Amino acid sequence: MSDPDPLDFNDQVRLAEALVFASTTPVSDRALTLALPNGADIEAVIAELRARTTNRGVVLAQIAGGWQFRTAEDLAPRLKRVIKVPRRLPRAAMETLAIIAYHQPVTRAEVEEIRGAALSQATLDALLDANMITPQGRRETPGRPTMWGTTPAFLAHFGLADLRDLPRREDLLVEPPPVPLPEEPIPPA
Amino acid sequence: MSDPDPLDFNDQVRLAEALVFASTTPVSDRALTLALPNGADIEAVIAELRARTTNRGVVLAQIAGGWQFRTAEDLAPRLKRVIKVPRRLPRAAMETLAIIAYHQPVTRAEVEEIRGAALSQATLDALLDANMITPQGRRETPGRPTMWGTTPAFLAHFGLADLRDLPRREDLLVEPPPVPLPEEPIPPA
Amino acid sequence: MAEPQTLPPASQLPANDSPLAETLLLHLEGFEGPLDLLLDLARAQKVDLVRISITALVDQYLAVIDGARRIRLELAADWLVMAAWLTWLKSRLLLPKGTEAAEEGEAAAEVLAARLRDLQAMRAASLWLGARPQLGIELHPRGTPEEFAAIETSGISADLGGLMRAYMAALRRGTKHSAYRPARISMWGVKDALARLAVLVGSLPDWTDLEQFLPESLAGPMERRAAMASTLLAGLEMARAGTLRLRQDGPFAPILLRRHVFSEDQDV
Repeated sequence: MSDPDPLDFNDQVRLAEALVFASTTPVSDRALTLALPNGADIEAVIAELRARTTNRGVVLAQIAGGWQFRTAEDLAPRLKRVIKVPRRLPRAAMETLAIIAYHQPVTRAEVEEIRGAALSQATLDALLDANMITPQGRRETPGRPTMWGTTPAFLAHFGLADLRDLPRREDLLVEPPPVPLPEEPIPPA
Repeated sequence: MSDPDPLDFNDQVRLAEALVFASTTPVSDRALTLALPNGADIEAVIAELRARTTNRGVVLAQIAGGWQFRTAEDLAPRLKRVIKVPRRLPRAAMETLAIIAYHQPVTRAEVEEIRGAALSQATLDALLDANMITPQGRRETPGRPTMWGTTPAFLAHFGLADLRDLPRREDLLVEPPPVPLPEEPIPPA
Repeated sequence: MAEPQTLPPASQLPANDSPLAETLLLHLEGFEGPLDLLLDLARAQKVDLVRISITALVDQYLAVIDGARRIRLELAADWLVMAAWLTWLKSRLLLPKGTEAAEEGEAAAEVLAARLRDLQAMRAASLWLGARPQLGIELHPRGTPEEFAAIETSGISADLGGLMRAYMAALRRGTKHSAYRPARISMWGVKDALARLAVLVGSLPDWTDLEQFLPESLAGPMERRAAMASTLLAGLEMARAGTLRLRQDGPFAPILLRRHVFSEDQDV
């Protein structure tokens, strides 16, 4: 096989760059495939694009099953001074979000049981307003309660390519200094 | 140098790049001066940024007295072909659609009462155009007002198998406001 | 002083009202619920959550609740329910090993420890998420999506989450216009009972069971017991006023009542 025409390849990278740039949401490989000429090597195009933006003010990131340009992490403190940023989610909302992320699809009653506290309207509103959670059907149990799950915007917000990027539950329980956990909990004395 | 905020030239360019990228409006020279360290050579920073984006998929453009990144003009026709940006329903339309979904069959006057706001013909038309709602006969009261309900396209759009799959009202609201509502939305006949 | 997030060990808890007790109460209000407090107490043991001493934990929790009740009697029910359950748990854990009740206690302690680990894991997950650079806060996406892409509008963009937000917003706006109505309390009060008794008693010739005077439409056993208590109170009140007489033939026997007829005997 002959090497691809370097001019063509450059053109493909430019097109991919423009496509990802123009969009405010992550662009999937599928969308790139549709945009680029037949037979284009998406992986090579992305690798080149990534190389070109390395160490720049705006970098390419793999987010929520797609590609997105976002400002470089180290610039955050300097940008904070000039760009108005929204408030962070309060603690109760963050904990509820973590529970939904790990246990989805999960009902409100289950979230409340894990937290050992009622879920307030303010928390539910904050998570819905921030587009972090969405209804995911109903559970086929008496009362058919609504089940909740996280949105693609949740992944994008926290810079996750995938739900599998969340740390494993077992790893979360390790507190510094890490103590190896036995297989079975030891009954209390 | 006695600069209180030393940033090397490359970092100045990176910061300018991030700022222009993230800003929702064109960034003026004045805004750049405020964001960059005292004594930064704005012209040199802009010149470097412009050089870095020459012949790329995204270029630096001077628009309305400020700087903004735009996709390269020669790529526009090829992007148009691909990016499909669906229309966002205006807020009034989304609210009306949600009320019709939960309260169907429902008259226009009832929707207005629940929303606490008048329902414009444009909103109704937008929902009809999008094939989200459909007339469902008339109510046998004085004036015989048209009753509205959702379409099968509505269910398909929101990924619902059935109207009974809409999230329960009590899962959305801790204390539902006093609005008369059947226990479950009744599927259209 | 203890640092804001941790509570003093049980041995240091105040024996009476004191500035420390008030701090304690403020602490209590900072917790999301009993489980949240238990987790904090467990972490204060500074051992792996797998090895926490449940009995020590129970003692600490009960001491905190006790301290809080001294300053404010009307502590939320869930704190007290947890206290009652933990008291039960402790009584089981103190039994000699091998008995059925002791095993029951150990199983319950394991369930509690597992719930605490779950909550701990989720709290850690929330911290992990919170520590990540967040979009729109530390990192920024493209500020201006390009409009040329909007040429193709072959459909609408809306998801279920958006529909829910819209519905909640609409209902809120709609109800803003109506007057505030507090949630209706379905309990049968003494006033209700007085009114009902006054109407019914006149029509009854002989001793009648108090239960006969309860309203027909009671939601559940809780409401039934409340109505029972209110009706008894109303009965006592009317007996004092001389319109009624009450009788109970033995402990836990049905309480009977009838109209007081003045021409009759005057026995007590």
